[in-house]
Amino acid sequence: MPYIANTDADRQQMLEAIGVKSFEDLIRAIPVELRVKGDLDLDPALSEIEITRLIHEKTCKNICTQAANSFLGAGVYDHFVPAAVDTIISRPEFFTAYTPYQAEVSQGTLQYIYEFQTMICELTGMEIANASMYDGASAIAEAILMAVRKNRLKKAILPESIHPEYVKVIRCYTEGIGIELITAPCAYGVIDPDALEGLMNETVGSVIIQTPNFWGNMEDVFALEPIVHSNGKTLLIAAVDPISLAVLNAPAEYKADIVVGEGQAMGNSMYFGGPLFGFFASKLDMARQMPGRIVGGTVDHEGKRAFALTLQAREQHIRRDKATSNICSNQALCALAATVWMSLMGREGIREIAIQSTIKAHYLADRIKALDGYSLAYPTAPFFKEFVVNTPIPAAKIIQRLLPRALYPGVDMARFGNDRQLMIAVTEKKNKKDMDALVETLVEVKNG
Amino acid sequence: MPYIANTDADRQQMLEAIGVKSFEDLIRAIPVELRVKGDLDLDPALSEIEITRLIHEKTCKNICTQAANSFLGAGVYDHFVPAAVDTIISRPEFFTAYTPYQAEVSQGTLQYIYEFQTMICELTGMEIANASMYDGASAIAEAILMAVRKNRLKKAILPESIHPEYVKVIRCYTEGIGIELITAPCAYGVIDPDALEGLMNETVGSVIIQTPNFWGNMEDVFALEPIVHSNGKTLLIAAVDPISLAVLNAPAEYKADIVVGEGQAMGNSMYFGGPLFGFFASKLDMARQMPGRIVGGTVDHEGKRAFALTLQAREQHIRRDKATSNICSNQALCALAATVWMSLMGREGIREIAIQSTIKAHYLADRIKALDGYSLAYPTAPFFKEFVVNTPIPAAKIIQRLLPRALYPGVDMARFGNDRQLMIAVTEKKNKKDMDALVETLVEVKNG
Amino acid sequence: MADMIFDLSVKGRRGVTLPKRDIEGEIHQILPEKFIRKEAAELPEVSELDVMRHYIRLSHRNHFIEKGLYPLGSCTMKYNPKINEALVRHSCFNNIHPYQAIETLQGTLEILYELQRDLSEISGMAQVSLQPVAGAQGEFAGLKIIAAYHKGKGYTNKKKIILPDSAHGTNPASCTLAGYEVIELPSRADGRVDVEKLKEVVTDEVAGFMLTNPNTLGLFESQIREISDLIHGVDGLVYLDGANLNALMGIVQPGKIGFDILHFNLHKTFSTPHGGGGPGCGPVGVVKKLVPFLPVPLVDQTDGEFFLDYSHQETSIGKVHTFYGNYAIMLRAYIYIKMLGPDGIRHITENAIINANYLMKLIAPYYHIEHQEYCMHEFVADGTLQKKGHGISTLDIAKRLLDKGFHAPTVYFPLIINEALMVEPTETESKQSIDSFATAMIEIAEETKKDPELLRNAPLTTPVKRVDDAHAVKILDIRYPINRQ
Amino acid sequence: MADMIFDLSVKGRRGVTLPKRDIEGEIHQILPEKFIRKEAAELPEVSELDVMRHYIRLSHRNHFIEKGLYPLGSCTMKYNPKINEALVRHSCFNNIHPYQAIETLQGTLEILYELQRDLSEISGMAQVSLQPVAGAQGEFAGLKIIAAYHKGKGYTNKKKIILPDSAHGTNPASCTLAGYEVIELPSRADGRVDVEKLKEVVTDEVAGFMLTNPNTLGLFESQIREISDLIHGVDGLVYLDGANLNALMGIVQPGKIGFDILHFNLHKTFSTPHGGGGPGCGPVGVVKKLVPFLPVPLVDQTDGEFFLDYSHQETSIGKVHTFYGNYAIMLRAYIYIKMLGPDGIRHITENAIINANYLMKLIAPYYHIEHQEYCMHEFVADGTLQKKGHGISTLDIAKRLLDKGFHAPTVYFPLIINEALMVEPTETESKQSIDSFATAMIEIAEETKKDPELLRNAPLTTPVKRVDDAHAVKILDIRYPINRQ
Ligand SMILES: Cc1ncc(COP(=O)(O)O)c(C=O)c1O
Ligand SMILES: Cc1ncc(COP(=O)(O)O)c(C=O)c1O
Repeated sequence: MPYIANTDADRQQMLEAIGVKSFEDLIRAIPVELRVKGDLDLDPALSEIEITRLIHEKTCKNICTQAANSFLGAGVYDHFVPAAVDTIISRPEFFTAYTPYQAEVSQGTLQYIYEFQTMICELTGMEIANASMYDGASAIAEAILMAVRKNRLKKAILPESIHPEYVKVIRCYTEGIGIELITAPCAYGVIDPDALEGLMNETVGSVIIQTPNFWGNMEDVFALEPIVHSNGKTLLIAAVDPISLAVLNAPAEYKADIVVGEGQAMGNSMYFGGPLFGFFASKLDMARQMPGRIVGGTVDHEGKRAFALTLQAREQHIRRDKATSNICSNQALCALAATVWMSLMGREGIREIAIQSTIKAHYLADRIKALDGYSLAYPTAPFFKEFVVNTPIPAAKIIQRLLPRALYPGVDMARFGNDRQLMIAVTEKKNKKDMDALVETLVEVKNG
Repeated sequence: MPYIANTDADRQQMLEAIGVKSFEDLIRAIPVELRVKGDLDLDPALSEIEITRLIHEKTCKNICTQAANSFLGAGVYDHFVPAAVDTIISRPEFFTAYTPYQAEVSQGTLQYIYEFQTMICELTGMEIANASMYDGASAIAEAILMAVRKNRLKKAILPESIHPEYVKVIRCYTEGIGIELITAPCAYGVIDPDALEGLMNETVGSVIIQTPNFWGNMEDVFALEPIVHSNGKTLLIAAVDPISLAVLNAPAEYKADIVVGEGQAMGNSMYFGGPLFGFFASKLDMARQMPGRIVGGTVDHEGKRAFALTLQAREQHIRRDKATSNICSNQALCALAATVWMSLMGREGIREIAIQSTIKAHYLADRIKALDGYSLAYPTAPFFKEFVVNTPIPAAKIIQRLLPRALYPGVDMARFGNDRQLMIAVTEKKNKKDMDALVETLVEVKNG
Repeated sequence: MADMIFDLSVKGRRGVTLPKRDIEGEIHQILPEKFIRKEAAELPEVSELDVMRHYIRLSHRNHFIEKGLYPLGSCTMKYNPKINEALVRHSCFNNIHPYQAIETLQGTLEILYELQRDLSEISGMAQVSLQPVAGAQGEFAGLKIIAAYHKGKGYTNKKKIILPDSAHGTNPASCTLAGYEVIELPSRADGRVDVEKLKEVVTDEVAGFMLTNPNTLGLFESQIREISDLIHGVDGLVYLDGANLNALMGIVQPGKIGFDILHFNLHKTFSTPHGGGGPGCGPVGVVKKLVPFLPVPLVDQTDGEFFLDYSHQETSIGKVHTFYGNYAIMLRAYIYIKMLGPDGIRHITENAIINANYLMKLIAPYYHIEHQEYCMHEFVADGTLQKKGHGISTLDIAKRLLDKGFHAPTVYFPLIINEALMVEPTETESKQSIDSFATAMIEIAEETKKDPELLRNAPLTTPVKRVDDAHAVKILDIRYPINRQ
Repeated sequence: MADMIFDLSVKGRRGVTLPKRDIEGEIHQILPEKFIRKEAAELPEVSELDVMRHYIRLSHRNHFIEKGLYPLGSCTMKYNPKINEALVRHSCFNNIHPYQAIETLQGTLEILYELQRDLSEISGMAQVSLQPVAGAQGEFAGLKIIAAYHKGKGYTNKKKIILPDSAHGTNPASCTLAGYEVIELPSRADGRVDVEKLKEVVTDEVAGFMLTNPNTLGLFESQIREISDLIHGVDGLVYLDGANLNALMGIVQPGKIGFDILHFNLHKTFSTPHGGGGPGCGPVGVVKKLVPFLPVPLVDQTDGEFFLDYSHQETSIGKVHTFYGNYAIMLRAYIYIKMLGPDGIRHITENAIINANYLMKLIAPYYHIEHQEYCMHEFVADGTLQKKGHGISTLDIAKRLLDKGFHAPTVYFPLIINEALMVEPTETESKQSIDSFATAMIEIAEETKKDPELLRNAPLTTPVKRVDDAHAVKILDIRYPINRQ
């Protein structure tokens, strides 16, 4: 049997030592009528040789983005992951450990989380960050809940420009617990400041601004922030692409109170959208309201610097139904990948990644909007690395026609209600040839 | 620049500290006229993103054996390598270390070599083994040279049944230093004992017996050994497939003096035939004549068990032109892979691998020989996991016709002088379906 | 020696090379100036070698499964097969995007379809959603399903969930998150649900009951039928916290014995790595009548063509994850199940249970064990003897174990056992390894008597000595003070 | 704690699962009984987890590049890029067989073709054979080429190879293996070839001259033209031991300055991992007139179709490897060269040289350095001051360095320097890392004076204390005494 160490002889000896005749004696507490009759209906066991072949067959039924020319984004991005990241995260020392409950034998994990927290603070300009959330979507939801804990105001404003999948998750997290979600309308691909102003009042606990927003556009945070903060109570929750922070404002610059976001793009492969991981940062005054694990510096009994989980009194294993969140297992290894990634990129590398993504995205947008029949959906909105294009034929048709060429031109916005739009993401991994190939085929398919 | 740590500022500081103005000052010893003018004619540098794409393109121009149904062998075998092997050998702790010169910080490497030596002794029945040779071919060559050191007899008998590529290497190693290689003829796919007897005399230093031999057949070692040892001087060098040793005689059983072989099949991927690694074992009385590194148990200054390189006085760095070999870097990481592999397989696993390979090979041979137009080339010789088949049309044609189906039916023996023979290897990785597919297509192609 | 990655930073040093730009452009020309960050984020400037050295050095400061036994009760720290790691890294798994055309994802969808099916079979449930990314999120999703079910039936008063006082902290926390009030039920003397007390608290307001089975004491809740009948009597639903499924697989199908909903922890039962705290995967399975409420999408097929099925969108609780959950973790569980087959699955359970009972037997003479009966895959001993006799706490015992090369058991949980030591050896440990862990535990019991100071000072051989948790809270040093350039 | 993998063995335990047999059969029926092994080989019977624990534990007992500076002179212990490791593990590289049809190998052959070309360009040679698997085998192949060349020209008396007394041990050993007699030439006071003395020994019997350049003292042999003219004067050939190519790339093309043959060490200069002792790769490059003698096959192409070229089979020295050499290592070197490009290649050299000179400068006040001039990529200091003054040997110094987290330099080589400490920092180390190594060296120089006992007892912090080599030879314990079942 795979992965079972004991031999029949071992088992026999152990049963004898326990003082029973057979395994059945050990499970007397399970009434016989509750037990499975016969075998489970599962495929027969495969050896390592056989599973390798089976998996090979399955992989042949996928066409991955390495073999394709892909412009898919919408929350999961194909940014560059140096091989060195996997060298670290594939070390059993990291990936087979669990939550660093015993600090003395978990300093490796504790320290990288501390470094991760530091880097997230550095990117966002915030004062405290936790050790990761499940994903960007649940991080926003938890931010709304934290805002409620902070100001007791159970209303949150969600603009239309937030990722629709995030909104689904946020709804699931906030429904049925008395939290009211109000949708703020957008105009020209960004939040309509007048409309927002109209919705604002003293009962609004938080306003979520995703920037770059779902469509890739940058919200005018400097115009919006005063509206949000006008009553002195409402909290501004910024949801950001961490890569954008290399060149775009740190949310602290526009006085965000809580900053969250999807971290996948930093060092984690796409993996069909999971694992992702959320980062979560805020001002220090909310430290005791934060969800999730937090690592702090401390000393050992000899006064040597050490790290430990801290502020655990917030957490479910201590506070139970009063905890700030139910989160226990988080996405630690993804945070490690991000930490290693940020270290490898460094101050300049992450900027270069952000800059190349921007420059290339704008080149492509410029070329596409010059094509007959195509136009930018939001021509007035500044965007970062992703943009929406109006298409002359349904986007689904374009996608289908480009399939045989393994060209994935972007996300079909039919998913989100507009069947003649494609959302196109560009990362530093794309080169001019890739983009020109897309442009050419867009022309062709329109006519074909 | 990739992999260069120093910044321009670092370099400037360092040059200043050294006391020179520029790098050029440091290479004054190189006459200007000897220096390269201009740039080397190499492709411009690629970033990690770009090289990944380039390599992806190259891999698409290969068709690997995972995507094919391959019966290729002839010295490199597609035996099962558990993933756990790579988990170990890809640890920087092992793969970025060098020869364990400083024993105190190389106990990991030293101990696995000691374990490797032990396992090789166990498989072969020999008393001492070294830490690896370049490959099976050069191991035979070195064995011949060791025999010469031992008995001063400069004649070696090489039967026709030895891998022709090995023979080329052996020739290269033994030519021009007064060693005479005598070819012993074969009959029915194995060494002709009468012919060997005819060649034997007191001037013969060694006889090499490869078993299973190049064609996969088992030499009748019990009949041959007395002939070799008849004069009391000639040494018997056995060249063996280590996997075969799980079920076939340990060479000690037939009184081999030196045992060598190709180790790739144990835990090393095929990699187009390299790296391979040779193992090399003998009786203890030849310990001081052995080529290559040897690890021994010892103690540290506190009496604690430790390991160290031993018998170094044989080696080139001490004995220079009097050394037992010129080998310095060897194939240590391949030996580690083999050690981990042997540990994972264990006593029973390696037997099962050998048994499945044998049973399956015989099934396939039985089916093929029943086909019209096909026959076994050596119907009377017992074989292990590989056999030669006479084909009704040139083997090259069969191979070409099966290419579009990604079926690699075996090695075209035209390489070795017979264009109507295929040599077919079977490992435990093949299943009945794979083999039946080969049988069916052999019928088809004959007619097509 | 520089300790923090930030300490290694040298202005201008680079850890990666990026492509030369093949498009002209200047960020300041492209983006409005006001959006451009004023001060760069001071990420460390280090070489690839620096990064490798730093994080490999950190890695050497961790305990991990391949270092030694990791008997963290409730966490099922079993061996994580290396073939899983190798196979999931295939480009056709890690380089696929969630919005690719379905035609380019058939391999992936087929795997997910089979995994849904296999987990359904193992649990005896009608259907499984793979979406929740952790056990706690599975609980949350499960509770939302309860709410959706009751809402669908028009209830407005079902505001309470009952759970035993031995429950894991995530259970009550998830209840709160889902908008439920928690009724904590004191356990019976034998460590199980007190069915009589339960009767007293079951009212029309009760939406459901959350139970871990075997419970966190490692004991099978034999009266599950009575319990579920009671709950079902008020149209409540019974939720199984499946953290302890390693004790049931192949022996009990929870969906067939009264449970309506359960979550799996693939990172426990199905051997996927814990990752230093995650990512995990917490699929939620339900009986037939609850299938319409599962998160969207599920994976379905027609004639061998696989697709993401959103057809129950209207009744569904919606989504708990941006996309489809932790796919990379699902892959590992898939491989694991395929390699085990029905016999292997049952074998896992048997060996987990034998190992736990054997270990319990070995240490029983030295440690108090409140519930003296055969355990399932784990058991709870405690340090009360040591505490009373010598002032040695369970924490001291735990720390001393670290010195002996083992991880400590889960400590001080479940809360209903004083000085709890919750031990789960798992089936991947051998008799010999359990023997040596028991030896260490016994040595510690001896040391408690002979040299209690040794324990109070433990650990002595770890990268740092005993860490001061309270100090961490006091100083709240949660980020490194980076030097700004 | 069990120390040897054999100690963990338990009868019947298995580390892998294998397919169930789908073909009937019994080995005893298939194979003649006499060929069947009588007693099983007692390989350990352990679980996969046992194996992982054991070898990971061993791994933690090694020094390696990612642990700290590894200044092993002559070995070029530079950082081994992780992208190389990732890319070579592609199934289309590691699962290809040397006898596959050429049509299924075009990617591989194209890479090898380009690598031959790139190495030719870097070395200034006409062609390169990638076949030799190590530097020493490259030497051997090179010497065989010399022999073949002379044989082709009808010489029968060319039996001698000259090499300096500073040469690496493999050089004379390879000469012997190739059937040559060695003339060892004493070096001049400045550490270089004594051209005057060379003239004295150059006769018609001389087949060639083997030189390392920069030589093993880290000094460039400036008179290489004079040397090669002398050797060429008797139709001898000049061989470059390319171990030190890290000092020349982009600055000097050996094939253009008088060398006829060289070997590369891809595992030094081209960043492929040393693997704990190998596998390496030692391609051999030659000038035009020697191309016909290169090992078979080379890789060639016509119209973009690549093939293995055996066309010079008749003149070739034949083969030194069963197939085509250490392909997996070549792949890494290929990737490395492609990522560097012409500028990068030169940059490597420059930084290697600057690092070495900087380090030499830092430690020069504390250690004797025989040859007081700028070095190339490495330099040789020595422990004679410490020896004379305090009886501290170079071995003591080396061992003490281990305590400080560094590997030791190459010691007692080259043989012409007493108490030699041969130091090669490589370009992948930063100024900061060199500073800390220098600090350690300086501390040791201080300790030599203040606490020599400390050095004699060093190392103190390593997994084992100073190892007794002599004892290893005495007891000759070279295999573990396995318990037979
Ligand atoms: C009994 C029990 N329930 C729930 C959980 C929560 O699971 P997760 O950490 O995956 O959220 C755990 C995990 O420790 C547990 O042990
Ligand atoms: C100068 C010199 N020549 C030759 C060699 C031999 O190279 P290899 O170990 O690859 O056989 C070495 C390796 O240490 C060396 O330093």
